Amino acid sequence: MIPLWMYLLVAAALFCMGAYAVLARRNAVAILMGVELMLNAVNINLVGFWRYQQPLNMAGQAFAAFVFVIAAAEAAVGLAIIISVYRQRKSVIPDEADTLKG
Amino acid sequence: MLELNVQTLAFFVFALFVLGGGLGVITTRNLVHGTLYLILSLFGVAGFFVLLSAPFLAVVQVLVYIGAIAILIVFAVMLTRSMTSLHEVVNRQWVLSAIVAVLLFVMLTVTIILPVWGQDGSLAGQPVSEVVATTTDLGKALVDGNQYVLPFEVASLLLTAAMIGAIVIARDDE
Amino acid sequence: MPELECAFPQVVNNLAPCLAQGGLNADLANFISILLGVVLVAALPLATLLILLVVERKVAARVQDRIGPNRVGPYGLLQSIPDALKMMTKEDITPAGADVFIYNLAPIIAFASVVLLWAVIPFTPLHIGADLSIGALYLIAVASIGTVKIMVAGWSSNNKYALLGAFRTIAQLLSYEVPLVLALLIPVMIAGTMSMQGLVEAQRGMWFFFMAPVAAIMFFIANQAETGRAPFDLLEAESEIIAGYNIEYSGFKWGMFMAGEFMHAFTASVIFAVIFLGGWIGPGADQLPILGFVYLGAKTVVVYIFGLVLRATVPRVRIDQLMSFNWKFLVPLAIINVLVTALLLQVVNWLGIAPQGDAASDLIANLPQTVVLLLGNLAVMGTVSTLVRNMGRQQRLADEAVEADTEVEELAHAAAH
Amino acid sequence: MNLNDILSNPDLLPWLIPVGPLLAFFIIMLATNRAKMVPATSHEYGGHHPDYDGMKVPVVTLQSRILSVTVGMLGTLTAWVLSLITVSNAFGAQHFGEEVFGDRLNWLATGVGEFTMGVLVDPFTTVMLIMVPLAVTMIFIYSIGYMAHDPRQSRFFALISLFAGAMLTLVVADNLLLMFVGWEVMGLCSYLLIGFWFEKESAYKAAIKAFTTTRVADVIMLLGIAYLYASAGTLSFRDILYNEAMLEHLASTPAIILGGWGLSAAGLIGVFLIIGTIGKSAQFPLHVWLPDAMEGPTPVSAMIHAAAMVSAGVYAIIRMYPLFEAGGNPHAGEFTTPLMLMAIVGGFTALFSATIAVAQNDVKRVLAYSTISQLGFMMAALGIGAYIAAAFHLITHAFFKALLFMASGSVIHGMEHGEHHVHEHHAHDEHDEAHGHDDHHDHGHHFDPQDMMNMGGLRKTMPVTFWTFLLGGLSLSGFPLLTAGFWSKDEILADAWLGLTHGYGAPAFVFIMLCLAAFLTAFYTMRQLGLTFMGEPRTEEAAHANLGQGIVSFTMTLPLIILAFLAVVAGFAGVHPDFPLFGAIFSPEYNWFHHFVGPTLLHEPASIDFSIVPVLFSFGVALGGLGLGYWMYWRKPLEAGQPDPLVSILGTVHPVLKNKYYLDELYATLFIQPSQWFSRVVVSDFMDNGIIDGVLHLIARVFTWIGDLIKNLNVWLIDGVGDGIPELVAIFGTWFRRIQTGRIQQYMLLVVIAMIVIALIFAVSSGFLVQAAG
Repeated sequence: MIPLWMYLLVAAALFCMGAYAVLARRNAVAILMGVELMLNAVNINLVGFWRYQQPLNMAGQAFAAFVFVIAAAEAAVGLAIIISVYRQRKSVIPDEADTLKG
Repeated sequence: MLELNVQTLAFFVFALFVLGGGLGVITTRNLVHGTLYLILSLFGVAGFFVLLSAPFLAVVQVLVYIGAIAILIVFAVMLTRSMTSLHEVVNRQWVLSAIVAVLLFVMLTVTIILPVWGQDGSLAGQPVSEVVATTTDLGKALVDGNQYVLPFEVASLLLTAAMIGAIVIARDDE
Repeated sequence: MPELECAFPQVVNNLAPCLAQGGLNADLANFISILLGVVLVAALPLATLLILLVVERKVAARVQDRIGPNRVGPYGLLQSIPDALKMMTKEDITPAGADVFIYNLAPIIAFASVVLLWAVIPFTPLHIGADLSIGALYLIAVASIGTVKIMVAGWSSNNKYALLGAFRTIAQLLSYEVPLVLALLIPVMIAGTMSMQGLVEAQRGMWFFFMAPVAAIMFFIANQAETGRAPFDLLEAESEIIAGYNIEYSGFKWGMFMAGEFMHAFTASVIFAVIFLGGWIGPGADQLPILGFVYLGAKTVVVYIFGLVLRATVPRVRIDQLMSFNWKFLVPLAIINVLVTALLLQVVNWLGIAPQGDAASDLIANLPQTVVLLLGNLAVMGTVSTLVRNMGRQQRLADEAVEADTEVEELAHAAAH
Repeated sequence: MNLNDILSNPDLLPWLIPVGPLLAFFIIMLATNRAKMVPATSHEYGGHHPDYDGMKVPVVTLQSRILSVTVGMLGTLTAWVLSLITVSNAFGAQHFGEEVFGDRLNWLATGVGEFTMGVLVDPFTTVMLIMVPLAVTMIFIYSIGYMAHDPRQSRFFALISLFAGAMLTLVVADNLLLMFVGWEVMGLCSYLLIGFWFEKESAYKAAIKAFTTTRVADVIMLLGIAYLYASAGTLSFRDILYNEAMLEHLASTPAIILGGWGLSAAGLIGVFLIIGTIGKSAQFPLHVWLPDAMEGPTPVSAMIHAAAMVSAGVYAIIRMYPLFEAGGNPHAGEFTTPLMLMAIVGGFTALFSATIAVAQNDVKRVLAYSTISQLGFMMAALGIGAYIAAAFHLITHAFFKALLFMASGSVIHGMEHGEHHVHEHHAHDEHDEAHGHDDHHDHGHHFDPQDMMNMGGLRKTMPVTFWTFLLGGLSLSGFPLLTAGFWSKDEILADAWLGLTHGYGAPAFVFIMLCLAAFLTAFYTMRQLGLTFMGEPRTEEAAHANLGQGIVSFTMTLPLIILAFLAVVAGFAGVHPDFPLFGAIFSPEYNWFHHFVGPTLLHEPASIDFSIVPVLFSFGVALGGLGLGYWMYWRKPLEAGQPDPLVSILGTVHPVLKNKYYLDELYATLFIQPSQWFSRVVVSDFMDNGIIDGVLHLIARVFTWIGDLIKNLNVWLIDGVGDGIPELVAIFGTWFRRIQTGRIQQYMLLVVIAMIVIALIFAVSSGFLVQAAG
């Protein structure tokens, strides 16, 4: 039986990769992908904990389901924004959209 | 600790998918490849769900992520086509981000995962019970009055709102 | 462990123990037996593929009052072999600038996704690839992978038209996935389970086709759209933009695509048979599992032939008509259907006329529930058709009025000069 | 308790005596003092005063003149009538010495007991009540005429009524404090009246001089009263003077000051009271104000020098006599310190002022000095124990001195009348110089109506004034047998002679001084009569000087006649029974005055047996002085412009005498300059400017410094902080702005970094890491 920490380890790695993608990638869509990765990492953790800690209590799975919903909604809205930004500024590089610069 | 059986083998394969996909997403220059790597990674995660005996989630993962979100991302990539073939992949602060990411990983593992659930961690020793709730339990939980019906309804509302919002934003009103 | 009789007929059922007994590592033995099972299941669609080629061309010809291929083999039955050979021998061109890796990946995904479908199809009460508790959902999930292959193909071939074609196909697939899922939801609601075997078992009493005819029709239409056949096959329609997303593929890669498509159509009809026509249910199926194969095959062939006939006769549907048909007609109908069925099921339960426990399998017990559901569906169909007709007449009247006005104007105009 | 109850009850009647004039004062002051505004130059306003550059000046209306005069007269007449009633009651009462009329009121609650005030009428008071109201009424009648044309006549009458009221309260007072109240009010009235013509600079300077000198003496007197009250516990005369034990107690206790040298408490109190009297009755050191007091209108001078003011001082001593005598017996030769003081001061003053009087040319000033010397007589008499003689001389002196003053007043009035007459005559034939017509009161003008050198030969034009003036003069100089002055002076000399025969030093000194003084008195009286009335008028004004006819002359001459009669008759009340001829006629069994006034003291003073020697002495002295005077001034009266023969005789001494031994200058240098210097240098410069201003300036500077400090603090602290904070925020803001680069990913990076740091801190803090590592 695979111990829990292995899952957690993989999830953590995935999470950090996603974080790196979010922090480092120049393309907005790449950032969104990074976010997706992070969400998946969370899901792994949720299900992992559900399976190894409380298999009978449906909290883990229910939350995983909600994470799906959130991810979907977030991806949709995020991409819509990116597209509209692109259409207006002809660029998806977040650094260039720095009108909020102080 | 690990006897070589199908399950561990599958675990490592899926782990490979997940991490490989992740690395791919991070490093590829061409975003479409990035998307495919993402899909690969998502498959890996679906595999994990199967390993963790959550079949419904695995299938939903495939259906939702790969079927819908990946496609959506590919759409986005293609719509912002001119940008995809950029050479510069990372922005100025990538070195710092890399360090931070690694530091985060190390910290997470060292402070939380290992001590708590690690080999001789405080919560490690618990026996893994065979009895596992099935999909029907999940179904019931989602609609049961005193379990998760409210978040379920809210989530559906959120989803609707997000969809409508996305459509309005993305619509190219001539 | 007692010495197992590893003679031929028994070995099939308990191969792994025999192998283990034979000194092989238990896991390894187990692994091998599973592997064999998977190979068998995978081989089945490939085999049928060959037959399909011929059958399809024959049926299409017959519909168009012509003979069809009869040169190769008796009555042209071996036509599929020269086709296959042709595919393999054709030159395999990779377009310049194409994204080589994913360009080659696309056909593989195309073929793989269809084969995956067969994993959950129950041939006989005993023989099934993997009786997943979420079999139906698995079907849909794998179907959605199909969209990925199109996207990948369209994008990697570095061809604007291919990309554009891919976009349109994906739009179609994604939008028809919604009614597909909702249609599939109804049998699952009636059966109470998502596993394929469970669905089939639930149909012992009465086929779902008769309980939920509306759902069945919708499922069939959605599948036709999913597989890109019949009225919705504008993907690689001749009159449309070249050959859709697989324009740049040639040779065996193109073959793979075509094979995938044919198989997907056949699989769709198999699934229809399983879910709505009772799958392996038939007299004596329990006693003799093999009979299950026969029944399933027969039902599938009926559905498939109907599909072919439909393909040959119904005119092609434009992309916007296709989309509006789906979103303005099919999806609302599906939702209403789901609501009505759920309501009726509750009513049935409430009335207490639902088939109880073991009685669920005999025909008579199911009759009242069937009647109620049937009536519900008929009512839904009736109202919807009247609505459509009214809208249609109003639209027509409006058009005529417009034409009358224009005529008057022209007369006036003419009179003026 | 209505009016007729009071009138019928002799004890309560004295309360009303002073009320008449006081009430008159208030009525005149508050009601009848209406004035109309008149331009300063109008003839109605009269003579020499600054022209008030066109301002209008108030002149009392005719109607208010009449009203105020009548009210004044009514006041004094009621006082006079009431005192006559009291006197008749007194004469009617038996043993009038022991029982006396008196009434008391609880006036002030002084913690321990009630401080009582009240009225007291004993034999001596009765005699005073005979003299004072009479004299005051005469002066009132006289001043009607004298002040007829004065623009502020009603004010004058108000003030002299107040003066009369104060004198009467002093007389009827039963305790020292009420007497002192009367004393002070009289001081005030003297100030106001002397300075009545306040436009004349010399007038108001004299008023100030009078007031300050009397005040100096009054302060010391008040000390004495306070000490008496402290030691005796009460101030009422009967309790102290009629109480043997009290006197014994006072005499025995040593005084707080100089007690060591045998000065008893009674002695010290006596000294203080005497100093008060010296000031009031103008004895030697403090007499300088009296001659200057002549600046006031003549009735005032009369009132001050004769009837009231000065006699009040002597009255106080006579009233308090037992206190001075306590611890010693003058007849037996033991003289207590107060008595010694009185004898010396009195004797010296008598001679000293007589010498000055001889060299004066101003008619009123001569009389002023004669008053001082006569008071010296009384003081000396008291000093040697001649209690009754002093009292008798006080009464007689009041009569003839009032007469003399009023006569001199009418002489001056006549001279002014003459001056007017001469002036109109001049105005016709020559134009008047710039500074308007001369005023008949003006003193510094080229013509001085009061200077005897401008008079001469007035007996023809003013016969009544001459004869009354002559009678008064003779009475003053003690013309033997006929005049009252002789009898009272003789009594004093008799007493002095008795003491001399017993070989006591003080009486001998007094006898010699008094004889010399009497001689000089007689001489300057004759000089005065000679210069004013004898010979031919030395100036034109003198030629025309007359009182004219009508109401003015009548009101002025009537009092003169009455007083002249009294100046002669009053003497016969105190003739010694053994006196060769007159004793039998006027005092068959006892000397009436001695018999009547004696009982006021606890032990009645024994009447001394008659001896002819002092009589002869007084005969010689009086006739000698008169003869010398006749020889020098009557035989060949001075012609116009002829200097006074005395000047040549006295040679260098004359100017000394004329300038009053330069005492005024002495006092000026001794007291006035130093005090002015003191006030200027010490008080104003040092105290006022130096200290007070200094302190104030210091405070001001300190506060301005504090103000600056606060301002700087304000600027530095508050502004600094006030501005500092926004700057800080601005800096902080700019620094923060750098962070907000607008690049989302940078934000996210920072967030993650922060998260890690916090997690690290948490881990480290909870020792987690260590455990994990371990």
